[in-house]
This record gives sequence, structure tokens and C-alpha cells, in this order.
Amino acid sequence: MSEEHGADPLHIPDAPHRPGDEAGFVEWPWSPGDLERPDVDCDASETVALAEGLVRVLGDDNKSSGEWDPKLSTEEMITGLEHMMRLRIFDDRMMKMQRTGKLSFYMRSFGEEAVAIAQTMALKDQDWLFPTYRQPGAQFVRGRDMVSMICHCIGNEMDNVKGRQMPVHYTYREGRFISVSSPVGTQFSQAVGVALASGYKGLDEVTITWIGDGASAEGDYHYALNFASIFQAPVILNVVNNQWAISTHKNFASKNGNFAVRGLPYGIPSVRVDGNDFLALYSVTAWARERASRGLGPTHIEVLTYRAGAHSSSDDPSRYRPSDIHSHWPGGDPIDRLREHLKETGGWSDEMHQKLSEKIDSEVMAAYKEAVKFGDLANGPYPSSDAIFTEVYESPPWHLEEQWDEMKKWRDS
Amino acid sequence: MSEEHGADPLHIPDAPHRPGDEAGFVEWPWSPGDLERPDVDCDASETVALAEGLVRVLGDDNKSSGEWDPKLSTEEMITGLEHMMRLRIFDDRMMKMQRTGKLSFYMRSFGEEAVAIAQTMALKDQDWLFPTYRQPGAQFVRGRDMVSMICHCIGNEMDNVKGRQMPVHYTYREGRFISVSSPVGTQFSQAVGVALASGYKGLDEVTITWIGDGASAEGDYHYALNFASIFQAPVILNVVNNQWAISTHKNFASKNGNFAVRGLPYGIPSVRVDGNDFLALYSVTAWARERASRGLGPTHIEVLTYRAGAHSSSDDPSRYRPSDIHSHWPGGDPIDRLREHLKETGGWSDEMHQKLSEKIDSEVMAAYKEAVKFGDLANGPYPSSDAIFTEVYESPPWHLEEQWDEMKKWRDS
Amino acid sequence: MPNMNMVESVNNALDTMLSRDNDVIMFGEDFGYFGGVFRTSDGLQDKHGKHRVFDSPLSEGGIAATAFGMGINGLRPVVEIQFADYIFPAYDQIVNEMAKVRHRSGGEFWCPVTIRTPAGGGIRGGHHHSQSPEAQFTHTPGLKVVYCSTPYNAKGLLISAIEDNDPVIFFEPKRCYRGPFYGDPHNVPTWSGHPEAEVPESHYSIPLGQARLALEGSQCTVISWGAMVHVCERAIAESGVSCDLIDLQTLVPWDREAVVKSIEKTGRCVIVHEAPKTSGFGAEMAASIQERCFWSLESPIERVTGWDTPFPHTTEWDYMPGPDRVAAAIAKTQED
Amino acid sequence: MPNMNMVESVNNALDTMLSRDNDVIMFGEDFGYFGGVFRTSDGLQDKHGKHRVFDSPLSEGGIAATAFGMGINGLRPVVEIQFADYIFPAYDQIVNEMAKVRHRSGGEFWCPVTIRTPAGGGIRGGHHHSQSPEAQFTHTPGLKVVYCSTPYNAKGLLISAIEDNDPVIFFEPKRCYRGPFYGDPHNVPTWSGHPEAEVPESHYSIPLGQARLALEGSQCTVISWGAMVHVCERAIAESGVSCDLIDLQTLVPWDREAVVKSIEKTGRCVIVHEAPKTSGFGAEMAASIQERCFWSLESPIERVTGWDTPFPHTTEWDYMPGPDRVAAAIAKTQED
Ligand SMILES: Cc1ncc(C[n+]2csc(CCOP(=O)(O)OP(=O)(O)O)c2C)c(N)n1
Ligand SMILES: Cc1ncc(C[n+]2csc(CCOP(=O)(O)OP(=O)(O)O)c2C)c(N)n1
Ligand SMILES: [Mg+2]
Ligand SMILES: [Mg+2]
Repeated sequence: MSEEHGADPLHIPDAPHRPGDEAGFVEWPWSPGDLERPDVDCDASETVALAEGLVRVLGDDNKSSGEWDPKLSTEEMITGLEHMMRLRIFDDRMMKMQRTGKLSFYMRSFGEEAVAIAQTMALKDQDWLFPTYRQPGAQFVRGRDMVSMICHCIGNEMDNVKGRQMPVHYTYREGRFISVSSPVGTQFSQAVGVALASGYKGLDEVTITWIGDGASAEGDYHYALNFASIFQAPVILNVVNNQWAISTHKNFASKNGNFAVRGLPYGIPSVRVDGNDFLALYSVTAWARERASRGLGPTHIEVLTYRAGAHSSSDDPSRYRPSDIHSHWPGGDPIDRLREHLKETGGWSDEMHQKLSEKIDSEVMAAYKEAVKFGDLANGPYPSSDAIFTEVYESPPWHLEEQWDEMKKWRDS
Repeated sequence: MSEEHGADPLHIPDAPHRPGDEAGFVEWPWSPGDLERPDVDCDASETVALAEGLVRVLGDDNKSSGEWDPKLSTEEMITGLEHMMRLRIFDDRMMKMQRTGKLSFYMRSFGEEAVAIAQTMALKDQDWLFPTYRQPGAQFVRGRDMVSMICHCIGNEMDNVKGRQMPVHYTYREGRFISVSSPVGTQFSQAVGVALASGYKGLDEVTITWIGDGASAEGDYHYALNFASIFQAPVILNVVNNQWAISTHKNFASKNGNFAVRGLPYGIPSVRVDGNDFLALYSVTAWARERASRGLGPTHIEVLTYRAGAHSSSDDPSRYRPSDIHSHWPGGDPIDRLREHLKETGGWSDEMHQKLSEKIDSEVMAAYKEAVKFGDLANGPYPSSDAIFTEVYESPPWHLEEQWDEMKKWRDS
Repeated sequence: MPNMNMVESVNNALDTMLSRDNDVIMFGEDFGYFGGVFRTSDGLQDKHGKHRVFDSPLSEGGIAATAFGMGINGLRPVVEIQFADYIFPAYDQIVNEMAKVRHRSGGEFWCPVTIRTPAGGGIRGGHHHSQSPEAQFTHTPGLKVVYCSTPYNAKGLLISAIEDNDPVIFFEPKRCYRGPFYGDPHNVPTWSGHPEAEVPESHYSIPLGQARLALEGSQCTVISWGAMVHVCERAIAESGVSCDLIDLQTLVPWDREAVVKSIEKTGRCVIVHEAPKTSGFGAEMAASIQERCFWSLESPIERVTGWDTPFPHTTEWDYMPGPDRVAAAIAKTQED
Repeated sequence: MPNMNMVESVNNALDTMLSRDNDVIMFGEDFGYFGGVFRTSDGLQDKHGKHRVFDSPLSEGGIAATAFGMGINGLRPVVEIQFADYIFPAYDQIVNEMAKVRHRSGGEFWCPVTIRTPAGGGIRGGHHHSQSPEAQFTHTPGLKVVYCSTPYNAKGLLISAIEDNDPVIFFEPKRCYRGPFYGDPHNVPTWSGHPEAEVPESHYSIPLGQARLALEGSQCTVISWGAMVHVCERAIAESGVSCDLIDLQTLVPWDREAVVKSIEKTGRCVIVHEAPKTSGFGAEMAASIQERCFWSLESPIERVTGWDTPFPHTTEWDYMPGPDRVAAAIAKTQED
């Protein structure tokens, strides 16, 4: 057979830049004001331009404009900025601690801080969040105590996941933030069920969920869009296209690189939005929420962004892409952009920013110090290994009781 | 909780007609000649009209027209007609025999005879067919002996599936017709692998596969489109939209009822074709084959048709739709339409048709009589139950040898 | 008390729970308007409304995922997988998600979903309408696994499954929907007149984890579940050996007390299931029994099972364990 | 002979087969350009071309389906599932399709696919980076199931798996990629100097279905596979009992001859695996052994396994069987 094989008889895509290449992206053809904001009861077919284009609000001049401008107050924007800064500082601290063995593993939201924060701020408190590991920031919006987040990550006695899952697998029922699960994609289709339950109960609750560009290749993506459209679920379905799935470029997830348009044939209004533009994200999400809340069904959103850092603490992206590539991303940095806009509109200054940053820094540091009091992965104490046996079922059947006793015997010997 | 529930708080679709309703469909807005036949190297975006419209060649006046007219010779059309008639007569005979217990179960292609026959005729002999249970007609095109098909269905000694699968689960390697499997949808994604293997070997082989409107909700549908587009597989992906999945109307498979357009966001050129129009089907398939063969990758086709009969011999459609509904289908009947066209063009007459029908009738009857010589399900003899143990693996491991011996002990005692 | 076949008793259980609990919601392929390919949901949509009983897209993965989401958001979904053979596209959602969500979330979220599915052979279903995949679920902590065998226990167990706050995989032996099936395809009785087909109209439940002693004896313990329970009944009669017949009913958690008590009495054991032998749930039974009752056992535990092959179509009677094979195994346990 | 760790020997096996057979083609998530998250495919794309070694979309179901199609059309695909925990979206394609295609097609089509996947705990992976789901494949006729344990057998078994004309699920104990792992997280040796890490550069194979006698003794038979083989080695030393240690290597079909021969000699048996106890492959082992060797057994067969719970993160050392638990089970078999 060997003779027949051509040199490259299969079409295998590649990433546009590999280590050693000069990084660079084509300039975006999209500007704020390009796209109209249709009525929320529009049909999917009226959103073609929204799906093929890019909703932006913040321009290169740091001004906001266009129909999609959500006209947030300065305080709201400062709150958003603060949450994003908090997340970045928090991530950096955790990452440092991971390097010292205080936690086993970590995943940052670096470069994507706006996504969960702007989107959650655009929702109501009763709405359900069904995140991946890349949306922990939503918890700040919902008021979660940072100490408790750290306790989870460092796997100590106070971890509310009780030492069962890896770090970053938060659960926070009080804030309607549903437990993160490692298998990618599963939450996307489940979220449709969460939303349908709200609908069934006749409650004004909307469910929002996210999936990565990579994970959108799972069957769950298709299930979600299909079930959501057929049963008109009050759900917001986001594909966070950060260009990478670990080392695999989005060219292996979509031939033409546009994820937003995939919602259209399902009859779901679909929008692509600049994921590093806090205002655009907020606005598109508020629009989608209104649709869901008014019984108009799902909205499909591609959040266009760039994974600025490594996939996780186990990853070394310099093996598969130029090290400085993220700094070339046309969408810039979400924190920088909101900060500059706030400065532009007069509500903010470099000094205020610096002060806020320092405040958060010490907040995070204080929270960290508080958290480690309850232990950390390097030194313990850990959650009791009794937690291996509890909550497997509502109450342990005999075989778990028996094994639990046996485990105790070994542990306590 | 009960108070909050509205009467119909969830949007649950329905079928347009239920038993007791007057059947009727809106008239088709599509005519032959509406749509251009783009160059085979066109981009998906150039096929939007093809996916949103309907490729037709045979008009209500029974004439063929438009760019998509494949200009088949009279002989080719008569061959197609004959295969379709053969399939219908064959199906009717098998169905009768099922009622007498000669076979356990049966599924007809009634109303959909054109699909596999026209499409397979448009391909080359080296092309791979990966069918569902609704495309047995392709075997006639590839020259399979009818006796051997019946032997499979009646589960006798000569069944080449060796009594292992239910009737209609044909396999015919000689004709590159790949073994039918019951789990719906699985073949769709597998076919992409078949096609990629041909590509890898550098051979001019195209793979064609089919999936139902219902089964397109499985994950395999998404895998197929995604893998096919990313690796540019030489594959033809057909969704046979016959409006029903057993009792479930296509409104539970797609909100807007158009399956063709689902290929577009994957970057796959997509076409909707009248599935009861032999010439249109032939032409669209030939176009898709040329694309694949020229290294231009996959084509996605919605075949618009109507399941005229019951889902299977176990089904009673009068429980969920008006009994005469299929006679209202705007696409008419595929055999009638090709017959009338042939008459119109002067190559055919009612007498010739009648004679051919009688010839096939006796052919089928003769084949049936020949087949039952080797046994049938009611009376045996069956394939040896030794076939339970062979070909589970390339050769039976010790535990199968041992169980085989034990089975023989019981069987032969 | 009315006589019901198993289609009717399952239908009645579903109806009972729809009537009692507004959080109960049901869907599946061909489940709503049509009433299911086996008719188990016949009439339920008409009675309870199409927002509570409806058709789903043809997507087992989507069905499971949607049920999961509804379950963690306060509903009590009951979904049907049309044939157990088609549960595998939902396997990830079941074993990685449903089974683990209570645990993984520190108890913050749980998933009271019931997945009903007709399983097993005997209807000329060939490879993909005959499988009995219970063992593939018993290995997953967090799931409960139930296999009914009669109209009476079908209803009582199904009600318990629906009321349970953990995910339950509920297998219905399709061969027994309309009659008890004693392994002889030429002699096919209905449920009419059968004592286990006397089914109360009202709500009742059979606790999960409790076995049923179908026959009582002294010389051998026969353990089975699903359709094979009836085959065992016939085999025991044929064998002339006095046997306990334990219908396990729940596989996870199984009723060890009942099993151990019986083995300590009889000292001999035969386990019977339709699924292939290797790694079938019979393996777990045998392993556990020898662990616990080693000193009581007077002969090897026998397993009578489907072969380690796919399920055949025309020759299914050479595949499925019949009374003869079971009777021979019972006899073998009596040898030494 | 070079010393290789298991990452290197797996890589070497893949390289060997790519070099020998043009029909061999490989893909998986992060498998091509990057060389795999565990580095097992490092350098292979550069050497053999990106049409033979490439990345796939993040879709285990799609990977399995594509491999199936390539396999029935004459290629010999070797695919990687990044973690065994993520094999479940592909479960339907594996158990309903790959496993049955040769049989269902009357032998007209077959599927010589190898699915490699890193499995097992010990890397702080929590629920979904630690599972060892071998038992969920051993129940499916038509599949072969292999679990390597050392650099030497990893290469030899993987070559056999790739050359085999049936679908093979090939588990690699990720905890042993870089060292033999004796169950003590604080003492983590590498493979350097280990005799089973002497790996020939050239092609060789270890037949599927053959166990490896890792230690020879007389008083007890310890059966294990994967990472637990090394834990057993340590436990045997701790126990002071003279044991046969059987590394099963292939689970389907397993080497009954080797097992029976050993049990007939020792009369005692301990089976050790990481996966949960209920319906783990240890159940099949115990059930089969008592069937075959009942009269040789002098004490109950013991199973030492993971608990019937999800796999924990911080407390994984209280979950995974360690040498102490195994040693105690060995001692227990010696009691009477
Ligand atoms: C089902 C499944 N397969 C594989 C993995 C391993 N894995 C974890 S994250 C990841 C990449 C995900 O990429 P993407 O969906 O784009 O999300 P991102 O990390 O970019 O936010 C992979 C392959 C997994 N967790 N689950
Ligand atoms: C995975 C799977 N789920 C369910 C079934 C049962 N089933 C067989 S055919 C069918 C309907 C298929 O409808 P469609 O895909 O539209 O094909 P059609 O019968 O109309 O040709 C169903 C639900 C199956 N065979 N496989
Ligand atoms: Mg990504
Ligand atoms: Mg259909």
C-alpha cells in the first residue's frame, strides 16, 4: 500500500502561529456601532449579521458607542472593573501557591476575566449559572467569600467540595453557581434541563452556561442547541472561543472559525461578541436574558476572546505557540480596556486604579492567610476522608457503611 | 409548587396533523429551474440558496428542466425506474411474508425508493455505501442477488448475516454496502472515517452515508459534520428527512424544519433536494461526488421526502397521523413521477410499465420461492447456532471455545 | 384487586406518581403522544398534559442531560430509553455526571432521576434490541440499579425509584411485559391469573435494596432477576431439588442479608442472568457470596448466563438460559 | 538494552509500528503537534508526518467513530483518549459498534482499532482524572482488554494490540509512566535501574491473553494488573508470605491456565485492583476461580480494591489500596 500514499493525502489543519513564528493577527474589520440591536422577539434569521459580525461597544478610542451600549453607570463599571482585577490578582496568587505545592493544580481566567463577570452582572440573582472551570469570576459577582474559594482550591478542612474534586471545581449553591465538573461539555446540555425546570415551575429564572471552543465538538453541544430550540428553554448558551483547547487550535474545532453562526440553523438567535469588551458582553447578555425571561427561548452567543495564559498549571504553551502571542490579540486586555474607558469618561484615574489594586492585593493576601489556617494541600489538615463515603447516596447503603468502617480501621491504625 | 404551574409552561411542539385531522400540506414554493448549479469548487456560503430552497428537476408537468437536469439517457432512467419498482414489489412481498411469520420483522422503503437508488446510480462502483435500514435499494444497483437478500430477511441457513441481526440489516461487501447497524446515527460519523481512509490511501473512492431526520439529533451527526469539514473528508452526508421518526414528528428534530442549512456553519456546501425526484437526486449526488473526488471535501444534503408507510412491521401509524396523509405529500410518489416523465419524453408507456411490473413480480416471487428452499423463520432450518460463537473475535479465545462446547451439548441433546 | 400485565402496572405506577407529585415530569422517544413503543405511557399525556408527559428528540444523551438539569433544579424526572441497548449514548451523562453530582458538589446538588428502560431478550431482537446491560451500571458508585420481574414488583419498585433522591436505572424485562415467560417460546402464558399480577390501584412501594423470596426450599439457593426469575421457577420444578429462589429486585444496593441467610441454610448456589457471563452481575454475586459464606458452601457457585457473544436473532433460544440449563446447574450443585 | 520509562516505551512502540506498517495511523486530543499531555506521542508527528499522527477535535465519540470507519476500510488506527475517565462519550461507539461489527456483518467487516488511554489514580486527579474503568469493557464480547504495568510489557503488549485484528482497549497506568509506584506517595522511584525497564529498541511482542508471573511463591496467589502490581510486590514483601504474583496483563481474554495452576499450588488468593469493588474485574476473577478451583481453595478469595465511591482528590491515599491493606489480606488468607 505504501506506494499510493501521497505526501499529505489528508487535510490536517494547523495553527496559524507556532513557536518561532512571528505572532500577529489580521486587524478586525468590526467596529462599535456596526450592528443594530434588534428587538428581543426577533427571529434567528434576523441575527445573521450579529452572528457573522462582532458586537463591540468599546472602540479603539476607548469610547463607547452604538445601539449595544448598555449605558452603565460609573459605579457599575467600577464594580465590574474591581471584580476583574480581583479575579486576576486572585489567580496570580493561587498560581504562585500552586508552584509551592499548596494546591495540586490551578487554572487561570487570564485574559478572559470579563466573560463571567460582565455576563453575570447582566443577570438577576435568581438566575442559574452553569459554568466551566473558566468562569469562577461569577462567584465574586454573587458575593462569594474569597476565603471559602481558597479553602476549596487548597483542599483543606473547609473545602466545601470536601476534598473530592480538583481545585477550581467550585460549587456555590447559595449563589446559584452550579458545581463544576471536569468532563467538558456536559454542563451545556444539562443547563437546558435546568432552564426547562424553571420554565415548568413558571418562575422568572434564566439559566446561563458556557462551553469552550474545543468542547463544542462534543455531542453535548448539539444536544443543548437542539433541545433548547425545540422546547424553547430560557437559557443563554455561550461558546467561549478563546482560540485554544489546551494545545489544539480552534482550527480543529471549526473549519471556518465562526462558532456563533452554528446557532442559526437551530432557529436560535445568535450573536458574536467581543469577549474582552465588558460593555458589549454585558449588553448582549442582558438582551439574551430579556429574551429568555419573556418566553422567547434560547440565545446562542460566541464570546470571542483569547486564552492569554497557559491552559492550566500543568501546561506549557511555549511548546505550541509563540510566547508573546496573547499580547497581539486584536481584542486587547479586558481590564485595560475598561480601565481606559473609565478614565476616558472621567470616572477613574491611574491613582485610583493603583489604590484599588493594592486594596485587592491585601484583601487577597488576607483571605489567603485566613484560608491556610484551615490547612493546605502541602501540609494538611485535609477534609476528613470520611467524606469519601458520605453523599455518594443520600444515605450510605450497607456496603458503603462496611467499607467506611474498613477505611477507618486503616486510617486510624 | 402546583400553583405556579401555568397550563402549558413548556413549549412542546406538535405534529401538524393528527388522526382525525384533515391532511394537507402547503404548496411548495419551489420549482425546477429555480436554483443554479454552482461550480463544484464553490464555498459553503455560495450554497445558501441551495440549502434554503429545494433542488427540483421534474416539474409538475413531468418535464425535466433547469441547470440541475442530469440529462440521463432513457435507458438509465428505465434502469432507475426498474430498481425502484423492484424495491417496492420486493417490500410488499416481504411485508406479506412477515404477516405470515416467515420473517420476524420488516421495514419498507415505501415512498422513499428513489433515495438510495438514484444516489447510488450517481456514484462509481468503487464508492462506499454506509446505509441505514431505509436504503436497501442500493443493493439492487450494485447487483446483489435478490435471493440472498431474502435469505437474510427470512433468517434461513443462507443468511449471510448468519442469523445474528434482525431482518433488513443487510451486509454486502462485494457491493461496498457496509453492514447496517440498529443504533441509529452511528454510521454517519463512522462514514467519515471510511472516507478518510480512502483519502489516506490516495484512492478515488467516495463514501456516501444517510441518517434520518430523527437520528440527526444524536451526537454522531455533529461528530460527522465536524470531522468531515475539519479533515475535508471525501464523503456525502445525507439527512433523509421523511418527516417522522417512528411516531415522532420532525418538529421534535428541528425547530424550523430545515435540515440542509445545518451544514453551512460547518463550512460544508449544503443542498436540499426533492427526495421523490429521481433526476434531482441523481444530479445533486453526482455533483457531490465530483466535489469529493476532486479533493474538495464533504457535501451535506437534505433529502426531502415522506415516509409513506409505517415505520416498520411493528408500527401502526394510524395512531399518530391521518391514514391517508402520505397521498397529500407535495412531492408525490417517486415511481409515479419518473414513470410519467418517461412517458412524457416518449420512452415509456403504460403497457411497458405494466409488463415490467409483471416481470419483476414473477422475478420476486421466483426469488422468494428459491430462498425459502433454504428455510425461513417460521419453519427453519436456521443458520447453525455455531454462528453465535464464530467471528466474535478473529478466532475464539478459550472462554468462547468452552461456552461453545457447552452450547452444543444443550443444542444436540 | 385488578389483574394487570406489566405494561399496565408500569403505566399505573407512572400515572400514580404523576397524580401525586407535580414535580414528576416524563419524556422519551415516542413516549408522549403515542404512548411509547411498548405502550407503557399510553394515555398519560392525555390525562396529565403535554407539559408533563412528552416526546423527546431522538437523542439518549440529550434526554439524560436534560433530565439531569431538571433533577438538580427541583424536579423529579422519569425518562424512558426506548431499548436498554440504546442507553450507551447517555452513558457518560449517567456514570460521570448523574452518579457523581451529589458527591462532587459537597451535597449541594443532587439528581433524583429515574431512567426506565426495557431490557433483555426473547423478542427476536438480535444484537441491539436484546441486551441486558445492568452490570455496566452496577460498577458505578452513586447509581442505584433495579430490575423488576412481575407486574406487582414493577409498580412497587418503580414508585420507590421515582421517590428516591438518587439516580436509579430501572430495567424492565420486555419479555415479561405481557406474560411471565418460562423460557419456552412455544408456550407463552399471559399474566392473567398469576398471583404476582394482582396489583393494587393505589400507591404502594417496595423498598429498594430488598430481595423477594419467590420460592422457599432447603437444598439450593437460586439467585436471579428480571425475566430469568420465571425461567428459574420452571427449572426448580424440573430439577426436583428444593430451592430458595431469590429475586434480587435491586442490584445496587443488593440484599445481602437475604442472600447470606439462604446460602447458610442451603450451602449451594446458582446464579442466573441473561447478560454475558464475563463481568456480569453474577460475578459480583459469586465473589461476594464466597467471601461471606465460604465455610457454608458445599459446592462451587454455578453461574448460568448468556454466552460471551453478541445476542443473536434467529437462534436466540440457543443463547438465552433456559430451564434445562438452570436445572442442570442446580443438579450439579447437589453432586458432592 | 536501553532503560526506558513507560512514556518512552509507549512512544517507542508507537514509533515502531508507524515505521513498520503504513496502515497505522494515529490521532487524539493534543496528540499530534504537542505530543500528548503525557508526552507519549512526542516527536512522532515530526518523524512520520502530520497525515499519520495528528490532533483531533475534542470529541471522544467522534474519535472512536472515525477510527471505526478507518478500521473497516483497511487502516489500523491507534487513538488516544486523553484520560480513561473521558472514554464514556465514546462508549456507544465502542460497545455497540466496534465490538460487534465483525460478528454483525457475518465477518465481512472488522475493526482493528487500538484505543489507548491513561487510567488510574495517584496523581491527585480527583473524580475525573483517576478512574480505572476496565471492568466496564470486560463485559462486552468482541473487545479485548489490556492493562500494562511496566515499560517492558507496555511496549510488547501495545505492539500486539496494534497488530491484533480485533478492537483492543489498552489501559496505561498513568501513575507508572515515570516510575513503578509502590503505593507510597512520599517515596517515588523512577524506572531507572528497574529490570522491567530494560526495553529493546526493536520490534517484539507479548501475546495477548498471557499473564506474567512477576513473583513466584507457594502460599498465596496474588492477582493484579496495572499500577497495583507494584503495590502488591511491596505488600508481598511486607507480608512475609511466599506468594505467586500474577500480573494479568490481558483481562479479556485472561490467562486462566496461569491462574488455575497457581491457585492449585497455593490454595489461597488475593485479587487487587484500583477500581471500585462492586462489579470490578476482581469479581469475575473470584467467581471464575471458585468455579474452577473450589476444591483447592483453603480460604475465601479476598478482594482488595478501591471503595465503592467516586475517586477523591485530597484524600486519595485513603482510597487507593496500599501495601498494608494488601498485606493484611494476604495474611488473612493464611489464617485457617
Ligand atoms: C470529555 C473530556 N475530554 C477531555 C478532557 C481534557 N481536557 C480538559 S480541558 C480540555 C480543553 C478544553 O478546551 P476548551 O473547551 O476550548 O476550553 P478552554 O480550556 O479553552 O477554556 C481538555 C481536552 C476533559 N476534561 N473532558
Ligand atoms: C440509538 C437508537 N435509539 C433509538 C432507536 C429506536 N429507533 C429505531 S428507528 C427510530 C426512528 C428513526 O427515525 P429517523 O432517524 O427519522 O429514520 P426513519 O425511520 O424515518 O428512516 C428509533 C427511535 C435506535 N434504533 N437507536
Ligand atoms: Mg478554548
Ligand atoms: Mg425519519
